[in-house]
Amino acid sequence: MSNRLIKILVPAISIILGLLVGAIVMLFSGYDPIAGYIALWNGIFGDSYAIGETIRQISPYILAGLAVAFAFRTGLFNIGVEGQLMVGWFASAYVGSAFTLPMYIHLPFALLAAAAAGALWGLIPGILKATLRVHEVIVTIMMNYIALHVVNALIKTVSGGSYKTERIQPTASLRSEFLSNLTDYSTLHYGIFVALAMVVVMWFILEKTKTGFELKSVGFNENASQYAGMSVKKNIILSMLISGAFAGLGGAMEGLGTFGSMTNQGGFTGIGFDGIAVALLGANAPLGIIFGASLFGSLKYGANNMPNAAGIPLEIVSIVIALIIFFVACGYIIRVGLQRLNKKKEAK
Amino acid sequence: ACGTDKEKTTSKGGNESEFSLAMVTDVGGIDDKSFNQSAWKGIQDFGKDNGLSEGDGGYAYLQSKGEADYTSNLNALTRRNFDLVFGVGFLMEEAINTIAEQKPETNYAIIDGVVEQPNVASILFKEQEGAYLAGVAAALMTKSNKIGFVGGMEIPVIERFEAGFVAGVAAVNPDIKVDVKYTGAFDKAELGKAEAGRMYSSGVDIIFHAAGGTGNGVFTEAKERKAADKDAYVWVIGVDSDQYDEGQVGDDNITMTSMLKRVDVAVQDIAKLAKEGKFPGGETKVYGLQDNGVKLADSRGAIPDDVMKQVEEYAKKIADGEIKVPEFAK
Amino acid sequence: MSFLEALYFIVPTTIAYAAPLILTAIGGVFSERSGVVNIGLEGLMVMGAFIGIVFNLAYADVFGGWTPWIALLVAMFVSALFSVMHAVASVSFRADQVVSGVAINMLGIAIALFSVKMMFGKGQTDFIQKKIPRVNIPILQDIPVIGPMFFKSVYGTSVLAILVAIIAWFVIYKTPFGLRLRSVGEHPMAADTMGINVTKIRYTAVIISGGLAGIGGAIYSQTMTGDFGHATINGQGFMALAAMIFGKWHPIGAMGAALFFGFAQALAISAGSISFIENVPTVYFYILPYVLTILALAGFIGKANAPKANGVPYIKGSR
Amino acid sequence: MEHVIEMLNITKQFGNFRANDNITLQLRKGEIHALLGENGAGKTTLMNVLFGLYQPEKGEIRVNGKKVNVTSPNVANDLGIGMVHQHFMLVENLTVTENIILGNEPKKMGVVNIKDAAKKVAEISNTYGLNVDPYAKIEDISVGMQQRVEILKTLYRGANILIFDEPTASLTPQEIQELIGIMKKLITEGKSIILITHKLQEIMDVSDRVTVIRKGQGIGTVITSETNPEELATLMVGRQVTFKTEKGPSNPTEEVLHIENLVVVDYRGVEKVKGLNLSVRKGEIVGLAGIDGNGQSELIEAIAGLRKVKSGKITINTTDITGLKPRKITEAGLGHIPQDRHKHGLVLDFSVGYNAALQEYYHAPYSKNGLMDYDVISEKAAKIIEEYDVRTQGVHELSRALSGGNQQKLIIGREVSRDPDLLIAALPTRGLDVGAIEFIHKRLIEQRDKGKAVFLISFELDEVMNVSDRIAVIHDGQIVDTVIPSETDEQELGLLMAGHSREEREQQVMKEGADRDV
Ligand SMILES: Nc1ncnc2c1ncn2[C@@H]1O[C@H](COP(=O)(O)OP(=O)(O)OP(=O)(O)O)[C@@H](O)[C@H]1O
Ligand SMILES: Nc1ncnc2c1ncn2[C@@H]1O[C@H](COP(=O)(O)OP(=O)(O)OP(=O)(O)O)[C@@H](O)[C@H]1O
Ligand SMILES: [Mg+2]
Ligand SMILES: [Mg+2]
Repeated sequence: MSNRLIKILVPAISIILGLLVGAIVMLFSGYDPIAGYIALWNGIFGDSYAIGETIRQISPYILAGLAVAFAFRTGLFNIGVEGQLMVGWFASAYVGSAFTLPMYIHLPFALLAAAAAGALWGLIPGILKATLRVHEVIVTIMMNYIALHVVNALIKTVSGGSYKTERIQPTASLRSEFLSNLTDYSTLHYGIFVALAMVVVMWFILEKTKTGFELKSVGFNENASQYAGMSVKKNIILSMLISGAFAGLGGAMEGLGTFGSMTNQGGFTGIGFDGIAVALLGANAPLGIIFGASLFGSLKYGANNMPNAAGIPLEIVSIVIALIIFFVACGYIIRVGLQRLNKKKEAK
Repeated sequence: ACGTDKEKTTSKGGNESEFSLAMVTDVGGIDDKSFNQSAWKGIQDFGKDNGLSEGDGGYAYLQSKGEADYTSNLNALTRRNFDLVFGVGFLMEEAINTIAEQKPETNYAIIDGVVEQPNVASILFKEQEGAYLAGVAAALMTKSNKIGFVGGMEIPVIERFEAGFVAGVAAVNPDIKVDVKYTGAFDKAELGKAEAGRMYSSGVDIIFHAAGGTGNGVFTEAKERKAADKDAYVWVIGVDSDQYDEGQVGDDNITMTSMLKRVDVAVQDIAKLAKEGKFPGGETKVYGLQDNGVKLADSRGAIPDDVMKQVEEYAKKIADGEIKVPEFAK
Repeated sequence: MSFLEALYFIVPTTIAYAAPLILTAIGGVFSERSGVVNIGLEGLMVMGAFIGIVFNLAYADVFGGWTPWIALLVAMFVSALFSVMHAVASVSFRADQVVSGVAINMLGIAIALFSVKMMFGKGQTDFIQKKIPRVNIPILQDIPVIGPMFFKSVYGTSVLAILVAIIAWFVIYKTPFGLRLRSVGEHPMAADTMGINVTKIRYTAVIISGGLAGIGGAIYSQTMTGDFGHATINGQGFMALAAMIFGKWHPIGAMGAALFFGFAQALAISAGSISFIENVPTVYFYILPYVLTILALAGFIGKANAPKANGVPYIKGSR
Repeated sequence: MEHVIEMLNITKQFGNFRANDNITLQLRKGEIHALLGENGAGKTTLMNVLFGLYQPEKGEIRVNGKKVNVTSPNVANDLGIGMVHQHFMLVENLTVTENIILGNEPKKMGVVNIKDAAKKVAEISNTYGLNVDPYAKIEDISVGMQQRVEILKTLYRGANILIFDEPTASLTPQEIQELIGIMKKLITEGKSIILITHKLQEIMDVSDRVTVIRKGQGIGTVITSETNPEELATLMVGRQVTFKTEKGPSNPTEEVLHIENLVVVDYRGVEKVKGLNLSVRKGEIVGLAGIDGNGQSELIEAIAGLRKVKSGKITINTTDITGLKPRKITEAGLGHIPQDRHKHGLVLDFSVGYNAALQEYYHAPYSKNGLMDYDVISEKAAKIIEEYDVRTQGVHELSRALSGGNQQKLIIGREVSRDPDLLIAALPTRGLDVGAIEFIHKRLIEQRDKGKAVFLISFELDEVMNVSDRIAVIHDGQIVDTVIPSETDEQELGLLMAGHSREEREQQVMKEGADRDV
């Protein structure tokens, strides 16, 4: 078995194991797992509408995953993607609605605003970490709550006391008649292309640029990087900035694509926290994140079909997702198992 | 909807007389002890009354896990050919607006929101009227002349509760100050509890909450005080559904009453109209005291009859239009 | 509110708010001191909160007033059992501990909600009737000023939390187990050459963290909400994680940090009712606790050093 | 002769690689037995087998003639085997006593009885003249004391057979002398010792017999008194090794490094460099001799821009670099082989190729317009690998997988290939075998001969004496004197390092002469 094959087999086996345990849980709870999984499958791929919605759901997951992964690659744990995403969402919705501009300016402007807002939210923990060595995990957790309340207050302010921002202008919208029609009126929008473009951007920054070289170096060894003439502070701040910008764009997926506005948030969207799982499922690598986000997005969206098509509670899918992540984490033991199997085969 | 769509469409085409309805919940789910639950109850009751069964062609619901699910859930139900689809909660305005445009042949109704489309009926409630009565009751029952209001997030619906409640208290006794506090969240029981603790400590004896899960904390605080001291005079007024069960402390109960929002009544009403072919598309129906849309729950004796009588007088005046309850908080 | 009245409110509120966090954060201290990162605290708390409520509902008739206390024990037991998953993954299977922690978080809430659906046929449980009572501590409550602040209508669980913090300090810094725990988290190979079973210590530590987080969750649900639903545990685990780091991986420090969070929260609530600042937009009060935490960290805490081997699986013979 | 330990035909395999191939080693009671071999020859592996950290594939171990099965360090402890590891096995934030009793804690009612333990530690410490503070934290004590703590750990457990794996690699000459004294004392107590070291002189000084291994295979055991360093080196490397580094006379020209009244403080804010003056010229190697802790680290870090200068001035090639960023200093002409190769020298999780470019990645041809050119970097890395004999699987291998010696060669290659005007080499040969040391010394001299300035910091007087053209002696943050190697001896250097001035020394010599006359 080649290394590459094993790399592909490990997540595949994790998924199968997750589904298997999920099936056992369903059996014991008196549900029909086959019907359940058929419903799940149809929920994801059943028709063009489902496919459209699934892809739409994947876009913000990709960006949230990129945000978490990017910080991870520089040795930082950004639990604040949730908050960064929310301020990005708000910024995009605000810029999208408050200005009247031609599309080729308006849409990039709104996207940029989202990225900038997210970056700003990442900047604060970045600066505190770089200058005062304050642990970024605490600050980002706190910044999430601050984002939640600040965004809600801002929505109220800019909307003149309402609970939602005004609808964005069509010139700022990521919505696409074409994609929507293609998928039978789903809310699929151009955001997926933005997300995929950002995957390329992350790959490019890390693998091709000088900045990427520095970011990775600082992530692995601050002392040696300083010795090599890099500014550790600058790179920590930059990393949080870029990470926040990805997260902010994730918010723009909602603000300019899925919803076209922002309503008062009763709690966290969860996308940011799921981003941690997405990033780690994808081993913090750009391509891996597409895989992680697709898995996550499809299972989450497809799950909606299980209660009505098979009468199975939604929560069972959450159990399955969690189990898959758990098994991916245990990849080492799966790898060992595969290698043993391989040896036996070779021996024969 | 696994490949059943097409055959359904055909079977449906030949069977016009059947009437089916469904709803999309918001994140609360059909057992949220609040308006989702109430809406589902309305749909179930209508189904029973009309001999429908749960499932396609009868009645059904889909639960949303987040805002992102609204559109797809509405869409799914539309594809399953329900004649009337309810969206529960103002957050669904946008989604209903979009789908109503895409699917003009289906009828939709939105609860707590307004959507201006010919195939959408908008359902609003005069929460302020119910809250007004709660305020009257509280003002009549208070011994300390201090009353509290704990809100969740500062959104228009909750502000209507506040406005009505404060006006109701003032109508009885303008000198009573209502301690109004928002916690900024519907899901932080510890904040509701701490806020209630502060209010009760400062002499407040009755708190009206409109704070969802945060309100659980208000109940908890009141119950603890009651448990510690059987003679403590602490009360909570519940919201949306009858929260009597929440208030049980041993043999005592600290739920004074609850302000009911009869989403079930409204749902049945609209469904009936639709079935009779009189669907109020493009209209906004506002359910107030008069329409049985809001009212106070049975206090199970917590409010003495003489007080109840006075409350009913106010209710009558509101219903008659003699009292205009303000919609916005100052 | 007068100053003293404010204190009479702030101090007990602080302690009540902090209690679940203290226990959970100390759980985190145990786990991370042994070198196992535990961001699964949230999921472990969820499990504890859920079990606490379910047990309380089921056995209130049997155990009467003792029910909530026994529920704490049962929650501890079940969460500890649940945390074995994290231990197996992190210690034996060399998993990425953050991934495993995330899985624990998702699994905790999913299992709890699924079970609630199965048992109650709805999204949340019923309300418990046997709650953890607040008691006045005899004699002490009569001390002027201090009495009403610390000894009037306190939760037994708050006392428990503070006791646990002290016991944890004692265990970690005074007992052979604590010495071994600290060495395993700093330099597992050194510990190994001294004949210490790194795996065993790490398992024990993770299981302790599960147990403590379980109690933390059960305290929360039995003192704050009285029922269990999807929003019952809603970020408290992450706050506990923050408290653990804030407290520099020290049990007393973690307790201090949790109390600080509680204090900031109570301060925000009482500040909101001071009349001369009534016109300040509420959002400032909502964010006050979090801003205060960041300021405190930036102001006088500075760098916190995690245990050196935290997050690194120990592989025998590797260098 | 009685053997306390017999390791017979031991084979230990990592994957397909044989680290130990049929090696036999027999330790007599009461002897110091040296184990000698190049870096990566398999010495540590063999000892780890004895200590129970690894299980051998083949062979058997006998203790006092009885066959044993050492399955874990616990078993080794029970058999009276103690090991002082090559990389210290100490928990830095625990105290000396805590480290020593770990895993074997004296208890009183379930509580660790630190007081009793500390007393016992102090007792043992006194018996063997180890001089450690039982309550000090490991992170606060010197490397020498840490070493002694490691020894105490084994003694506390009553070990009779002690394994010392390169105990002297990071010790100062004084500390080495102390250690040798301790070892001799242990022998008189009836203990037996296996000693691993790359320093042949130490072997000659203390050991009774030497077992040599090469590339995992046993070459044989010789009696120390019947051999000499040259023979040992040849046995070990398999070819002739020159010891006295050959070099021509130096021709120093202009000044490259100039330091004036430099004051630097350490991380606690304590002044460590106190008004130091120094100059290094083109075409010479200046050695800095001194006892560890006299300001060497702070001095180097200040020159490299890694530590703030409190006052004073440093210039490189007429550029005032005081307070400049490391990058600017590098550009002013500094090359730096850092003291701690893992902390500063390498990003261990980067490939060999990336590390080869660590100082130059930011400019052409390695990167242009913000984009990296990894092809050029790989080419350069391949060149370094070839020229500096870095043994690695290739440019893509992680630096972590390289042995210490090869990591060091990679760093030296990187720094020297940039052709800096000033090359600072801090402890460049620590832990390396004689072959590698020879190689590195040659490179340093080559730089000098090309007209570059070289500044060598070392704790080994041998090295300083052999390689430098001038020796600056540092004591208490100041250069107390500068001497020419051919005009001095180790004794004089030792006195200077201890803070005595040359005049004092002369007086002392005179006095001694006078005493003799009387
Ligand atoms: N954990 C390991 N996994 C794989 N191979 C190893 C491991 N440890 C050692 N080796 C291999 O065994 C060989 C011998 O290593 P060892 O550490 O015993 O050398 P050494 O003689 O102690 O060298 P030095 O003098 O530099 O300390 C190495 O060249 C390496 O290839
Ligand atoms: N985990 C490992 N897996 C594979 N090979 C390893 C591992 N650890 C070490 N090695 C190999 O072991 C050999 C010796 O390693 P070691 O660290 O003992 O080097 P060294 O020459 O002794 O270094 P130092 O000078 O720092 O003592 C190297 O060739 C290295 O590649
Ligand atoms: Mg070595
Ligand atoms: Mg070695």
